[in-house]
Amino acid sequence: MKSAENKPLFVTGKVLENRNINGDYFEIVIEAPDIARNARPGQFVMLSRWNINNLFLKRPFSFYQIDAEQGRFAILYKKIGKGTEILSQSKKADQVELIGSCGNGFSLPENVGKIALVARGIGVATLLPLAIEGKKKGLEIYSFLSAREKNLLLGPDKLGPLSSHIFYTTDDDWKGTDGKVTFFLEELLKNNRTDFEAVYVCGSKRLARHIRELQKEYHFAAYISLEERMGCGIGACKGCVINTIYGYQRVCKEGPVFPLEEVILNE
Amino acid sequence: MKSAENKPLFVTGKVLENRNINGDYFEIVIEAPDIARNARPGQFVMLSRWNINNLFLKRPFSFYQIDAEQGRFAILYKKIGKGTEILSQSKKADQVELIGSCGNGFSLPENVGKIALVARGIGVATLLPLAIEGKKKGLEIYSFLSAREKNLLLGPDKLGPLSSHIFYTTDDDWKGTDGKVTFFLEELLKNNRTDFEAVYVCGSKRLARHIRELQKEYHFAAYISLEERMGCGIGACKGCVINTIYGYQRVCKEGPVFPLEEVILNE
Amino acid sequence: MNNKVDLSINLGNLQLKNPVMPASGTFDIRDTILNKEQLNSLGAIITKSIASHKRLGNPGPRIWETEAGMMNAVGIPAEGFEYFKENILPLLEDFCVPIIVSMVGDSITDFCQLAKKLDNFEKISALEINLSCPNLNDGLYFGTNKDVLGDLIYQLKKNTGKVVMAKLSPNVTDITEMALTAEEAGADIIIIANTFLGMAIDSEKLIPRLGNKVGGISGPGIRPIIVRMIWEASQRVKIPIVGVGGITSTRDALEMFLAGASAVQVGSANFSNPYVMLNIIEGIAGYLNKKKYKSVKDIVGLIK
Amino acid sequence: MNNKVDLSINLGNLQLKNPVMPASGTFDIRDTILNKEQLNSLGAIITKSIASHKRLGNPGPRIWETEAGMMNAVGIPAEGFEYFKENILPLLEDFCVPIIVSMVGDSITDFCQLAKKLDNFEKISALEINLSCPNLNDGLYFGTNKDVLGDLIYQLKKNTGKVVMAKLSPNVTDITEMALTAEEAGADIIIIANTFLGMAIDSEKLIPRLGNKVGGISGPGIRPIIVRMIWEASQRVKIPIVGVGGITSTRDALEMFLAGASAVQVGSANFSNPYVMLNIIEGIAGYLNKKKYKSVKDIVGLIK
Ligand SMILES: Cc1cc2nc3c(=O)[nH]c(=O)nc-3n(C[C@H](O)[C@H](O)[C@H](O)COP(=O)(O)OP(=O)(O)OC[C@H]3O[C@@H](n4cnc5c(N)ncnc54)[C@H](O)[C@@H]3O)c2cc1C
Ligand SMILES: Cc1cc2nc3c(=O)[nH]c(=O)nc-3n(C[C@H](O)[C@H](O)[C@H](O)COP(=O)(O)OP(=O)(O)OC[C@H]3O[C@@H](n4cnc5c(N)ncnc54)[C@H](O)[C@@H]3O)c2cc1C
Ligand SMILES: Cc1cc2nc3c(=O)[nH]c(=O)nc-3n(C[C@H](O)[C@H](O)[C@H](O)COP(=O)(O)O)c2cc1C
Ligand SMILES: Cc1cc2nc3c(=O)[nH]c(=O)nc-3n(C[C@H](O)[C@H](O)[C@H](O)COP(=O)(O)O)c2cc1C
Ligand code: FES
Ligand code: FES
Repeated sequence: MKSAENKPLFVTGKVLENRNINGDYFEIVIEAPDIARNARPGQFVMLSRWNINNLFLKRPFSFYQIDAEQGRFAILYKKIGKGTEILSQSKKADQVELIGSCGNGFSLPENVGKIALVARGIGVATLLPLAIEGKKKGLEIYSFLSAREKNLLLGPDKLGPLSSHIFYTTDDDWKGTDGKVTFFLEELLKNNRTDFEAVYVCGSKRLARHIRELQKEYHFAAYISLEERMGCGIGACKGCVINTIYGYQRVCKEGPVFPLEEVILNE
Repeated sequence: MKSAENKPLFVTGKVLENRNINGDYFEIVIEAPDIARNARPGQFVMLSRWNINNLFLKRPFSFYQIDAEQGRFAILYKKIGKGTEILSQSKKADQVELIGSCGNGFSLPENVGKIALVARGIGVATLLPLAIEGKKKGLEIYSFLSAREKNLLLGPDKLGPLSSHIFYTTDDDWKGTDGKVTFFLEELLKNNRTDFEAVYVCGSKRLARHIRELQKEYHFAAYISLEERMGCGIGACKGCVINTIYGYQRVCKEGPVFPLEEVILNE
Repeated sequence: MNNKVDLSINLGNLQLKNPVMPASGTFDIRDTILNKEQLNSLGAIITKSIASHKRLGNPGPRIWETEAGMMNAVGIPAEGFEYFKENILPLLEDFCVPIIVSMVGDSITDFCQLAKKLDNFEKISALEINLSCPNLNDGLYFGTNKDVLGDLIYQLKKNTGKVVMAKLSPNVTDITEMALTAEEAGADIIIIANTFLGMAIDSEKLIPRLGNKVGGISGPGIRPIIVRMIWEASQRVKIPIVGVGGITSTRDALEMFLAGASAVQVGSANFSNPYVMLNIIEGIAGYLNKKKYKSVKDIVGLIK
Repeated sequence: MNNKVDLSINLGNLQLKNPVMPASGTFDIRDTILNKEQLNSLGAIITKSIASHKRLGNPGPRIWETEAGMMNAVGIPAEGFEYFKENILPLLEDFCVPIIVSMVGDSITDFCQLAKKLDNFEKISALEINLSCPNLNDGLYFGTNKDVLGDLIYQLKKNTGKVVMAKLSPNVTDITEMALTAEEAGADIIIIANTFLGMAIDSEKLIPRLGNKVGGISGPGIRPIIVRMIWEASQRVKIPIVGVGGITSTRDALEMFLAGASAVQVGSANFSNPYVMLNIIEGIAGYLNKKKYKSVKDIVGLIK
């Protein structure tokens, strides 16, 4: 993992735009130069657009797009509960409170070659900045997207131009054996003998388990970005642990990106 | 007191208008035909424009204007805390939850004659509908208004046209001995030997105590509209008591209007 | 839309057609927005705690809103028995749901005498003992001392044939111990729980927010403590448990069933939403349907 | 703008330049947003509870947000003494405010041995005993049984010359009794209190929200109970009380001083607002100024 060079900051950000993408999905653009400047793909912010007496905790969100020069970043989020409901009502010029950037981001392979990005649902939010950076670096990107329903499939528009190949399945109308988008990855590994420098997965433990199986056979580097309920987001509360081969690790501090083989994925 | 003929209803109302009058004062107009139809001067509603998980209790507000035909009423309110802060952000077409009408309203004297309305600050909200009804009945209205600052003096514009005489003082630039607007009332009673059928007071226990003194000497009927923190607004929780010569009485049920001589005003 | 699911539940000898009822002191049959039909659709109807003799209650302010709930220091301004008999009982005759009378007393004798008098009325199904109103010094005593608690219930049972519901205080180190004591002494039903004792101070005026200085906390802020207490006690006691404290929605009520409560009472949420009990009854039916349970009994104590 | 008001307070032998410090477990010197200057402006710095040997803590999920606060079932994944000495203590050398080390133990002997080892370090000003972490069965034992509590403190004092701060559990019937017991046994300071034991259940998935099933509730929802406990205990105990539980603002902190606390700790509010302690220190000064008090000592226990 690439370590955050700077410790997280606590700042006020300004909403530049907030729009409904489709269904319960929204994209919000926030101006916060001090955070945008140091933001790395795979890192996240703790955000609140509410008073502590309204909702007690901030909520973690990955960077979806980072524009260090303009001092802004975007978040792609799904409305699922109280916090994201309030967030979805954001208007231009609203203020949000931010702690960030938090956690360790993705590392890209040293070699120039192929990488695979595997995302389910909102997981694509976390992988987009990685694709942008990978593309800049001259890597060839294979994208594998999955979602519950066709109209909830996020990212083809953004990831498409960055990817040399893009694959997707949806639960309601899937392609590929057993509906797992990772079967396409398996096919590539098996038949074409395509070599991947690294595989990155976000948004599904089920897909991650499949990749772990493939990894055992084909020996590529693989990274998973994980989510856990968070108190502080900065490592202080020890609230966000997941189980790894090294014992409990904090998603906010040792993660959210972990080498796939270190994570104990059962449950 | 005139008893509420109907028991309170629990309904959703629609905001027609919400505007800042001056400083922290706002007027909101709400459409709620079932409530407006039975509303009487001196009664109030329990209102929320928030979820129970945001603010736990509804807030009591007097009717400021009642339009039974159009099925709407207005509230004049002062932003003082969390609830009124949220209320002040109301926009046209917002929904509010209402319990009302609550409590017993004012009774007007049987005889046609003079009545005096004494209000401090936001207290004028409670007395305006009484003035309107009194005027309709052919009563001659003397209004006595007081406030902390000149620009917070509410009601002269609305009460003026209804009153034959209007008096006011403010703490920052008062007229009349000792700053109490009730000294004007005392003058009238003393010098002009003006007879009042009834005196109504709202918004100041200090003024009420003065009126109580005058009442002992000049023997007019007097009524006070009181405020207490409320749980239910309908008499169920026994939370809103004040001390009277008959023991504790509920402001929401036996009040909010009480004969002045029955209320124990110390503290 | 809802298929027939069975909402009925038996709390010992008390048969309820559904497991949702008001909490004492937050509901008054004389002052309710609900109409007769709505009242008859509740699991039971309960009275504000009554006493043998009239009690005044505490000076105001009696109410203070907290961050997720409220405090009250009403102090049980109870009607005496005679007033209750003349003015309240007749109003209750009309209903076809079980009537529970909540009692408060100054001493064991006082409780027993009141219970004996109430025993004469056919219409009353159960007596709820308010052991724990934290606003009375003597009340706290019953609720937090297990010997006194046991003795009270034991004596009380000798004076009444009605179902006895012991409403425990949550202000204790070990709720299970209190629940077991009540069970052993003969209580038919345990209610967990009354309010937590709290205090708030006005730093501008330099006085307590409540006239009585301290008061009982109700509402969602304390619900997790109540859920834990129900869960703990239900592992040990055999008599049914009624859960109360911080229910504002179906989801909140379900938590209590899953933790081990056979029925629930809804208190201060009635103030904000007078229809909340009706909504919850419907919500439970909807949940059972969706989850394909036949009866609310199927979810009681599912979480071990 | 603020005239000179005196924020300093002595908690027995512990001298603080102001009465605001973090609560154990919600703050980590290794993981804080505050810079050195900001840290040096706190009343004290405290560690996450440490143990003689490494402890893993509970399985996830460890966090659940409640209506006015949160629950945690972190379970004290404590560093062992050696790790603490090598890796944490050196980081604390740098600061010019008192350093308080929070300790957790499995037994009286365990606590005593750890205290003895910590006694050797000049830099440590006080030892806080976590008597009450409700996530450990044995921890609850110390905090809710007064005989064990007394014995632990008595033994501990024989093993250390440091100031001993007894952090009580609020999950008790009578906080005053526990506070008096701690005082008698030799505690220098009482902290009221650790978290309330609670539980939340996911009615969709039919599992507890926390991996450990139950967890400790913190945040504003329980503050009124804590304020009441401080108020009760402060009428009886003579040693200083530190208040903790649900402070999110200056107003909340003032409540505790007025109720009888000489200092406060701020816990989970740091998560939402990492500057909250700095804001409160400034806020207290502003309040004292406005109200024309010369010192924070003037408002401690003003409400009787
Ligand atoms: C490192 C990280 C990055 C994330 N990035 C994104 C993103 O880019 N876009 C996006 O839509 N979502 C993202 N999530 C999930 C997002 O944090 C949750 O959807 C959000 O917290 C839900 O808040 P709520 O109040 O709407 O839901 P509620 O269910 O009301 O929240 C209740 C509590 O549970 C927590 N919670 C609920 N769901 C999750 C979850 N999946 N992960 C962690 N905590 C949760 C909340 O933070 C809160 O404390 C990320 C989570 C993590 C840990
Ligand atoms: C019968 C009655 C009629 C009223 N009519 C009006 C009116 O027409 N216009 C107007 O501006 N105000 C009126 N008030 C006062 C109004 O209810 C309070 O200003 C309002 O509740 C403040 O809520 P908040 O959340 O903004 O304040 P907060 O201080 O945050 O409220 C905290 C708690 O205290 C209660 N509270 C605070 N102030 C009062 C008060 N003065 N009386 C009763 N409870 C209070 C709140 O209801 C809430 O439970 C009336 C009060 C009563 C009892
Ligand atoms: C205003 C008020 C008055 C109460 N009066 C009584 C009472 O007379 N007897 C009693 O046993 N409980 C009384 N209670 C406690 C409630 O019955 C209930 O136990 C408590 O409010 C917790 O439930 P809730 O969170 O749903 O309100 C009262 C509660 C409130 C808020
Ligand atoms: C995530 C978390 C971890 C905690 N860990 C500890 C601990 O290790 N030792 C301890 O004595 N208290 C611990 N506590 C309790 C706090 O120190 C404090 O007593 C409690 O949170 C109440 O204060 P608050 O409402 O300000 O958060 C912890 C609390 C939280 C929220
Ligand atoms: S969220 Fe606090 S340690 Fe990760
Ligand atoms: S507010 Fe409940 S009785 Fe008056």
